Amino acid sequence: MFKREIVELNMGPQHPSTHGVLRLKLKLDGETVVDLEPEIGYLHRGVEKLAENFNYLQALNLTDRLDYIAAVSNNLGYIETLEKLGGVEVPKKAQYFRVLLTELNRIASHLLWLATHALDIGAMTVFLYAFREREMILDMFEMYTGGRLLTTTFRYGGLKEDIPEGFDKKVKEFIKIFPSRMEDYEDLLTENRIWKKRTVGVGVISAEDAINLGLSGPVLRGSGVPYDIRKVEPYEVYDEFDWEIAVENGCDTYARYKVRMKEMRQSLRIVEQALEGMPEGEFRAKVPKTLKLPKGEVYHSIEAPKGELGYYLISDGKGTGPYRLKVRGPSFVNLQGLKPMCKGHMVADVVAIIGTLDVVLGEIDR
Amino acid sequence: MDFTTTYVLLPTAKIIAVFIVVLLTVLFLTYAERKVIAFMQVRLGPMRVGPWGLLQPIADGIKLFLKEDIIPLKADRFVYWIAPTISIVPALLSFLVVPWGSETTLFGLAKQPVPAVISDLNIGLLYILAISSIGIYGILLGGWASNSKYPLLGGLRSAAQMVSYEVPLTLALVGPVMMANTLSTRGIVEAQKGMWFVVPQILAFLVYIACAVAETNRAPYDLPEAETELVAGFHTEYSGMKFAFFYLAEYANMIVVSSIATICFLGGWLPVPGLSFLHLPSFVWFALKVGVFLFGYLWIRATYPRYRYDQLMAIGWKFFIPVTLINIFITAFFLLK
Amino acid sequence: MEEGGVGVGVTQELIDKFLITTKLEWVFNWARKSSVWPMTFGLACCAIEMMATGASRFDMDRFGAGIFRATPRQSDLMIVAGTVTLKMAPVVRKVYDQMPEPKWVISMGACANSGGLFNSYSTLQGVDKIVPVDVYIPGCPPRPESLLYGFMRLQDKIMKSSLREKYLKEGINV
Amino acid sequence: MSEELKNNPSPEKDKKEEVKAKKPVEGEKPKPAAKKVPPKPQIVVAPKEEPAEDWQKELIKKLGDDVEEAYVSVGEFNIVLKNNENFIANFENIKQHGFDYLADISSVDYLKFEGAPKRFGLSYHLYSMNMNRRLRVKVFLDENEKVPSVMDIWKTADFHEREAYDLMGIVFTGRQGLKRILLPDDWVGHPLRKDVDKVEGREEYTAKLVRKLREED
Repeated sequence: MFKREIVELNMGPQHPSTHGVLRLKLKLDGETVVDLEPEIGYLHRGVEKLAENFNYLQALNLTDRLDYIAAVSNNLGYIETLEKLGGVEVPKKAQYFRVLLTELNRIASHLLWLATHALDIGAMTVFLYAFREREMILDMFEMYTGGRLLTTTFRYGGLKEDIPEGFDKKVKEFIKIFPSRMEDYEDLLTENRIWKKRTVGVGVISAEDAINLGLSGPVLRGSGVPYDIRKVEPYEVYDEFDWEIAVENGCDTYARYKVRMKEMRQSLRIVEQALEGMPEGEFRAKVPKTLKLPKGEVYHSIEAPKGELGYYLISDGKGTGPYRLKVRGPSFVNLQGLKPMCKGHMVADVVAIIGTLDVVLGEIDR
Repeated sequence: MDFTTTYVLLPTAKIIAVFIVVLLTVLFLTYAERKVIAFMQVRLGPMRVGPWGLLQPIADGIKLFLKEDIIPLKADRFVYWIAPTISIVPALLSFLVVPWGSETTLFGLAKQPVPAVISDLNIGLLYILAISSIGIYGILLGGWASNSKYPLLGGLRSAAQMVSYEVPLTLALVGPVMMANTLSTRGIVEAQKGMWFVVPQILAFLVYIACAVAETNRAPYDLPEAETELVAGFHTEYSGMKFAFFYLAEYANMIVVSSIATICFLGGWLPVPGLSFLHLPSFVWFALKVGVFLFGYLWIRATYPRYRYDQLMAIGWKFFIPVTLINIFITAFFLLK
Repeated sequence: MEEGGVGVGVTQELIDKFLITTKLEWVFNWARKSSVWPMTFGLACCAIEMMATGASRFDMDRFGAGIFRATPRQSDLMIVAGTVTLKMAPVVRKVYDQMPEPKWVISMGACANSGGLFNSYSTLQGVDKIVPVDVYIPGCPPRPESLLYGFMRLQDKIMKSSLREKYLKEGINV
Repeated sequence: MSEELKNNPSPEKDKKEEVKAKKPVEGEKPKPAAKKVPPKPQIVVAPKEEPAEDWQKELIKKLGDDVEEAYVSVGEFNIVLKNNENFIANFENIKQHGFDYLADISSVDYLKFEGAPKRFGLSYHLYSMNMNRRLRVKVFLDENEKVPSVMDIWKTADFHEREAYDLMGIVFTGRQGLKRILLPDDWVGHPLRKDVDKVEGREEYTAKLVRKLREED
């Protein structure tokens, strides 16, 4: 009597919960997802091509706009790549401050993830609470860099300028307030029955599959793989701090939620230690005015809030800019996890799974 | 009293009074929603339009009225056109039997006090349930007639949701009806003079609240219009005044179910026990109680995430219906004794 | 929407005769400016600042513009927040076409204004090539305050708009 | 610039070297820079060294003749593979060697790069979760030379290969769904190639787009 029909549904590029301009071609049986194909490129701005036409410092501006939620992390990865090829030693003070800012940025990025993820699932108040705390961090960024969102923070060999007066006071205030605000979010979500119903068992991916798909960051750690570049290949001064990798074994959306919540706490720990242990001294090594790097190639990856952010830089030794700059955006690779995670789930879960992957289109499309 | 006054003038006056009050309440409910939720979310909410933003709903209304009215090319024009009307008319019709106070003289229009209800039907409650079931057709048809996928999904969701939740909602109301031994809304309130039904019928009351939220498509059961999933659900393609009708219907329905809750469980216009010395007019008590419910609605919306479609169905059928049935048995047992 | 009717040329006289302007128009404009519902249409970096504008600290809802609608059919304002790529451009236009009149467009940020930093093969050099823009907001990205200021400029513009001039300029089918 | 650094070592330098001690080349690198004569610009090349560690030697041995070159540069172990019939088998070998995580595939156009054997290059960045090692496998390709896909070994290669195809025009064989990923389907050319200007194709495409929108009105 009834004919079963597979409906094709276009989600995006203009859709409230695709986090920008991601487009999904869904094949639905009723509300169950039979197949899904992510279509990207709606924000492809040609960053890699532009970088070849820019010099090293100008290209730093481009990295800001990759993962625009975690601009500081992107800057750090890029500058470190240059430093690795150029072989420059960064003063201790700069390293500490870099860690401090990057971890603050990680918190800001996770807060934005929490905000949008919760909003996607329908908890709108968390969105506004998370933004309130995020503004505190943005204030600090603004104090140091002049920019709220896109910071262009670090320079080859150290920092742009010395740490401003009163900066530590702001950080201290944040450290004091933030733990209680974290409790607020957890009160609203962690043990909330609806939240658990919507996240537990949704978007399951095993550790094996996750590695095979190249997933990284909290998505991988939510599947029980303790892969955090800050620990396994420490850069800057991460090995001097006392902190733990956040890992959960649930493999589902809830596990990834808990990983990120834990990570925010760990980041706060690092921020606290970095602030206390901040050494005195130079903030920038002596480097020439025009930067020229030796001929060669280097791949350097750091742990960005979304996962492994790698820069593959080739220098021909002649120009003052990169010969080729390839960005390994974590979101780009993590997005591949969407298809295996979504199959067999419902439309509402697709929204939750996009949220849990924490993709940023600037980084996917580049 | 002569014929004209009793059968024409008084009812007309009542209808106009109720209509105006309801529409104003609906309008300012949207304002209250934005304001209350804003304060819960450490914001300020509308404040630039008129004093404290009080004129906000009026501006919204005028703007929506002036907006271009788009009918999609592939839509079924007649059904598309009539769906918002089907949605809002039953919502307003329900107020026919809602008693907003004990007795009124309608500002001196009537020589003796008359019952403060437009029509005291002896099957009042049944009437409300029947009428409000029609409202769902508006949503269903609106979703279908748009001839677009998101509205269709929204329409399907709402059909399933409303059908599922109508059952426990009705069953939850059976308890109070059994205790009052009448279907007349006034009768039910009057039966609560000794004790509000919320005390013996606490189970039914809780189920009723949960189902009422689902019945009106409010968070956390706002699946038919889940913004982050289905863009805007069944009214994705609607614009301007037609959209406003859906919007108003939703809020009018909120008031209806809150009124029923007040009538059936919280003693309607009766004063709160222990506070009767305040000598407030009966309609104030009624409004206060309804207001508490409406506030609860907003509070829930600001707090909870959204359910998933299949989970919603599951708790409806597997949890709420059995609970209400058990409640009916318990009630019957005590009444027999 | 596509209702045609008999086309009659518009003359000054006709408009003066049939259109009641001034007072009523003031009410209309006031309502429109007080209830501008933006569309959730984030493209890139600027979208994050747009979200911040809607969130607790800046709170666009104060101006009555806090209801971000997800569907173009119910929104009045499209904030083009971010880089418009060539692949995205037809979508932007389509969404704009789906919005009911009267509608406004704010071009937020350097990319939407002129392509900004991204003078590359795949970006559209300014969103005004495909949709008419009412207010341009500079910055990369503009601060939330800038967006609010831009929004207030738009409100001013709405207040000054007049049906009479619009019809005289565009012509109308009566 | 490294010269300057040598003359003015920062106080923390010693400790930093301790931290990075496990990376083999860090210490040697300033050497070539020291030869640099400041007024005369001259290309400084990051040095290449023989692989020293056991696992590196073992891996080279295992891959046998298919290895064109193997070296360590800037602390990174590189293997240049030949694009022959053993290509896939070699990658399987590498995976069995513990490199279970494919971090990235990058395509490079060496058109204006001195000393590159062929026009295009692909760099596979691999990582071993258990042993915490990194490896770069490189393969050089002529124009129009095809390369087998590694999608069967690492599913993650899907997007990377599609991207290399889209932006660089490298064709991968033995896989499904090799189509444009970032650019519109009707785009002409591969923008990341060195002989393509950074704005090439934009004006035409924009004009086409605007014309199409006008027609629709």
